[in-house]
Amino acid sequence: MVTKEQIIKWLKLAANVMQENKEWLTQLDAAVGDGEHGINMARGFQKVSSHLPSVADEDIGSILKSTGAILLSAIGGAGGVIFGTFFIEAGKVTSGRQELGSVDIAAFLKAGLSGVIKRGGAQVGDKTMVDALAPAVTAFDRSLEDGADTTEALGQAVAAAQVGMTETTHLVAKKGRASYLGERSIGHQDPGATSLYLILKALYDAV
Amino acid sequence: MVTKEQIIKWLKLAANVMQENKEWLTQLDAAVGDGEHGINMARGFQKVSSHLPSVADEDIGSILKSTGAILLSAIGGAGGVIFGTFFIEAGKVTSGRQELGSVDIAAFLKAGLSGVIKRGGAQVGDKTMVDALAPAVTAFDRSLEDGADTTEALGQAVAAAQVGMTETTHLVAKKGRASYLGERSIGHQDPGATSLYLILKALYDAV
Amino acid sequence: MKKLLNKPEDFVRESLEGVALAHSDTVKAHFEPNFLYRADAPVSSKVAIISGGGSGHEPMHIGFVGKGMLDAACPGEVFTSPTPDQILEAAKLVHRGKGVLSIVKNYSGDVMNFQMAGELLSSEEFRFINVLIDDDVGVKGGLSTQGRRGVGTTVFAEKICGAAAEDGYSLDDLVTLCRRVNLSGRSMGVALSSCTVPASGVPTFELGDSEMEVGIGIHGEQGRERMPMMNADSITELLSLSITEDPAYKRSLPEWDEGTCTWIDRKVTSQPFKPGDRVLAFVNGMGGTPLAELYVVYRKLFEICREKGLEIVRSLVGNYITSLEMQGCFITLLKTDDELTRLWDLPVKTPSLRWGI
Amino acid sequence: MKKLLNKPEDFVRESLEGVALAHSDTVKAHFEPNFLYRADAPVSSKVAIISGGGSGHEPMHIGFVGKGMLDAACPGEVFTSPTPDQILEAAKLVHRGKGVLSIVKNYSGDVMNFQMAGELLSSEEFRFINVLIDDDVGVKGGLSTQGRRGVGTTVFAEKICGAAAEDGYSLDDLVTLCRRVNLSGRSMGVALSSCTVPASGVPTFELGDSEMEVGIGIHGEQGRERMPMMNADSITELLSLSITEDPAYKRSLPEWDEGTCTWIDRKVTSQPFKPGDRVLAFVNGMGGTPLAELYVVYRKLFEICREKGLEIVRSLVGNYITSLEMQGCFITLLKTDDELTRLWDLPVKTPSLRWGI
Ligand SMILES: Nc1ncnc2c1ncn2[C@@H]1O[C@H](COP(=O)(O)OP(=O)(O)O)[C@@H](O)[C@H]1O
Ligand SMILES: Nc1ncnc2c1ncn2[C@@H]1O[C@H](COP(=O)(O)OP(=O)(O)O)[C@@H](O)[C@H]1O
Ligand SMILES: [Mg+2]
Ligand SMILES: [Mg+2]
Ligand SMILES: [Mg+2]
Ligand SMILES: [Mg+2]
Repeated sequence: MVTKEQIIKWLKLAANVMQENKEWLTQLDAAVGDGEHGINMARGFQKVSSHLPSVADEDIGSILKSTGAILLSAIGGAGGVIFGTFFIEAGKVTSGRQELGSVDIAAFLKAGLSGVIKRGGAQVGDKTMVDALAPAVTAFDRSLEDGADTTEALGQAVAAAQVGMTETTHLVAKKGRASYLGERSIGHQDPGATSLYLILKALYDAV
Repeated sequence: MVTKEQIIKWLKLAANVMQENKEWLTQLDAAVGDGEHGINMARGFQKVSSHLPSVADEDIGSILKSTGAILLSAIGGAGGVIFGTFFIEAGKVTSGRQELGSVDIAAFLKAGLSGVIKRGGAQVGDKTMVDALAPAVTAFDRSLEDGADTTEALGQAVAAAQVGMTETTHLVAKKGRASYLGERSIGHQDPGATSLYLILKALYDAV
Repeated sequence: MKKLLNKPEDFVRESLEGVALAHSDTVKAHFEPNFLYRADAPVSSKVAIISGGGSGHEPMHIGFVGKGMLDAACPGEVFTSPTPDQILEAAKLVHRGKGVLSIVKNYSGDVMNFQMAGELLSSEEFRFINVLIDDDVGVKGGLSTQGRRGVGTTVFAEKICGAAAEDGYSLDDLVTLCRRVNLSGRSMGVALSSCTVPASGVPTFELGDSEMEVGIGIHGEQGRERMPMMNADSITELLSLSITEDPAYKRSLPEWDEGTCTWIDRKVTSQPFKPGDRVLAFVNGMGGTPLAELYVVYRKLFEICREKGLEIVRSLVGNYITSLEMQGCFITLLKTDDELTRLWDLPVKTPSLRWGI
Repeated sequence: MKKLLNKPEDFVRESLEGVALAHSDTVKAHFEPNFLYRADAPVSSKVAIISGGGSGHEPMHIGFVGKGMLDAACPGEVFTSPTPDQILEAAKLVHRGKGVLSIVKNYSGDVMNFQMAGELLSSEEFRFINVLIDDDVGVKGGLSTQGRRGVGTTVFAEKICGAAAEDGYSLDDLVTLCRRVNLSGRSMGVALSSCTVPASGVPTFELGDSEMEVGIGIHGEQGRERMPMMNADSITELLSLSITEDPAYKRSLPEWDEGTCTWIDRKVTSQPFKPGDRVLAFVNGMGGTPLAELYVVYRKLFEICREKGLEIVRSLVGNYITSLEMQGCFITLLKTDDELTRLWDLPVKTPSLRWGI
């Protein structure tokens, strides 16, 4: 069971993690993009974090949706829409809930992934955050099937996201700004995939 | 006696010397001015040099006057007017001459100096080319009084110009662009004084 | 980082305030969400035109707000597409029932944010249509990527559609016109230096003293290729030939579908330039390149166009689409005709483009 | 050195060619000697106005040639005053018997070259009068030096006198007007980076990452003082206070004497700014500073002027007087009145300043 307090803890943690990794994420974006991903993500999550007290009484779905809405209007760029969409879609399938079972977590990860794919059209292998998110979703489901509990399954998901994130290094970007670099994008890890990994890791750390 | 051929040799030599010292003069100007003195002087004397064949039949006065006119229209800036005026005035007092005695040289240096002072209003001590030219004129006169011949007197003039040039280093600029720097102009040798020294040195080398 | 700014996080806002103060007869600023709009908005009896994109490209777009061009511009953070709420609020403020044309540069972030704005506006009573600009021939392999980016043609589209809106064109006619302008223009750029995002404080990329980046975008992103530095004529040749020799460019370009409020891919083609074409020529500086150098480029561009049989009928030379303090330039050529040239010539009064008024 | 140029020695000429090609409806170029002049010159029934100075400051002056501003501009080599023959030939080409007003920035090179041109023109049948601009408060100890340099007020003088000439002012009235404009303006500038003269290839000075040069000129010469880098608000305060707190500036300023064809020192005074003054405000970029930063400066300037009781009635923000690719800015304030403001507002059509036409 993941409680609402843990969800709130997650989002606070994510804000800290984004702040701590701001420069790294920005450097990753400078290599293949326009050098502001970390700055924007940190700003967005900072705003989410400072907004949390005012939504503490609401259900998990509302909290996730308002998180998505804040990211959407505070980040901008591809990152803002993609991460905003992830949380909005996750919020939709957790509407009214005060706590989430492992099946709910599976559902919200899946909803987030399919929302992102629908919004951005990226497939696995296009060198985007989808390359970290999709394997995480799969790993989470598989762990549950193997009888793991939520925490264990989240641990597997984070591990898969990390692998996915690392492997973006070897890909040629097909979506997003990095795609303009063509072959030159090889050798650089995708900043969005890195953010996604950090966010999932924060969820694991919070529960 | 300084012959017309020696005057022509002087101007060619001056063109080479300006070309060779282009960067040094420009660096001196960069320190206290706008960093183009050497470039402009080299361009001007280059034009003088390539124009020499067409005036080879004229008298020394005409050659010096046309040298001044070319410098005036090919250099620009303070340097163009100052060095242009020097040669134009020198040309006026040597009009019609095919060779110059030591008294003629004394006259043309003096005419050049007073033309420059009239044009630019700089006094000795203002950190301009006058600080090299004025002592050179005095030294030339004094050497003649002491019984020196033209070559010896020119040698003394060059030596005096060199001292004057070096001493501009310790002066606060009162005229020209360097004057905007105030006290900050101290410690830097004046580019125009340096050019004047090089030009006089070329005359000495040519005779 | 040597910049005239205070806190990096206040840069966009303070710059916007400055524009509004300096041009108070022409534009007003709105904050939270941020946008700049015509001082006399909403202007009745005309379609409203809005645009937007990351900041750091000034004067684009905020310098193009005013009579005869944009009704509003939505600046995002530096190099960051604006957010849906900016676009939404700007559209709502400037429209007057005749609908809104929204000119969007083809970057995934912009495309998605303007799409979301379009979705959100679908419940409003006025029509809202996004049109994409994708003119950057520096992007290769367009089919396997996001496609070409929107660069110099954007200025032409904003001026020409702005004039047409003033001239009474309907929204549908403006959409057709804007798409036509997009299919008529091509651009290509080069960077001689990188730029520094204020909040980051370090140059986005490093470039050696004798290197240049070719086929760059306008966000400090690197180009397709790093090449040895060349002289102005050779650079101009490289850029202009990429444009004039570009074959027919067929692609699936997202077109806005009002019914579903989403982008639908449509096959479109930009025809290549051919002898006899009349063109509008644009030499754009990236922010750190002085005007005198841009004219050296224009001089060579003029010569090349003449050799290719392209007649330059109007020109624009200056820093209009910048990447902060980057050095370098973009060249844009737009095939024109009587209609486009007439619209280009019509009066415009914005902070950064002005004539006839 | 990363520049868009070919051979350094061709830079001025090629840039001039580019301007003439890009704005062929407005200006024409003359070579050997080099100058740019109105395409419709000589314009009858008006006094001709010319100016000139070193190149590397573009758009000044070549970008200001056209209806309502200059009849001709004489660009010297980079940072090098033009030569007498340029000024002479330009004046002869554009005058139409009503005389020529020549606007000269107070640098020893310019002063002497324009003087020689004036001497040479004394045998011509038309009148030729030089007027100096000396508005740079960055120069201290004016009496023991060449005096203050001419910077931002030059743009105001050229626009205002250009409009007045178009409006029918006589040469004598224009001379009075131009001197009055000069006594009404003050400027002060800062450099965040050096610049590189093309023919030299190395930066004129070195500046540390956290340093700036205050009280600079426009030729890449260093300023009075090197200070630690500050934020935009503090820099703006430093520059504007140097201007607004500058006491009455009494000096002997060379005035052109037509009879003797030479400069004669005259005692003149620029009165200090005082609460209630209306001003034209000008934030000028040095070439490498992007527009967005200049607006951040303008924002603070506006605030300071309001606090000081100075009412900004018109403003100009942009890169108008540059030092090649230098980063930094100049601020200029000009006390105005109904006459000056009206003349400022009159139509102008030049490559780089245009409104009303
Ligand atoms: N179409 C897309 N689908 C999914 N993720 C995307 C897409 N486009 C970009 N991204 C992700 O967004 C990241 C870049 O985000 P950010 O730098 O904030 O935006 P921008 O590229 O607009 O500057 C990329 O690293 C990538 O992971
Ligand atoms: N009024 C003056 N009288 C005499 N020499 C002068 C005067 N003004 C400047 N100079 C000389 O000219 C030199 C600078 O020449 P140059 O760099 O070519 O001109 P500018 O200062 O216009 O860039 C100075 O070093 C100085 O020696
Ligand atoms: Mg980015
Ligand atoms: Mg100099
Ligand atoms: Mg971005
Ligand atoms: Mg000079």
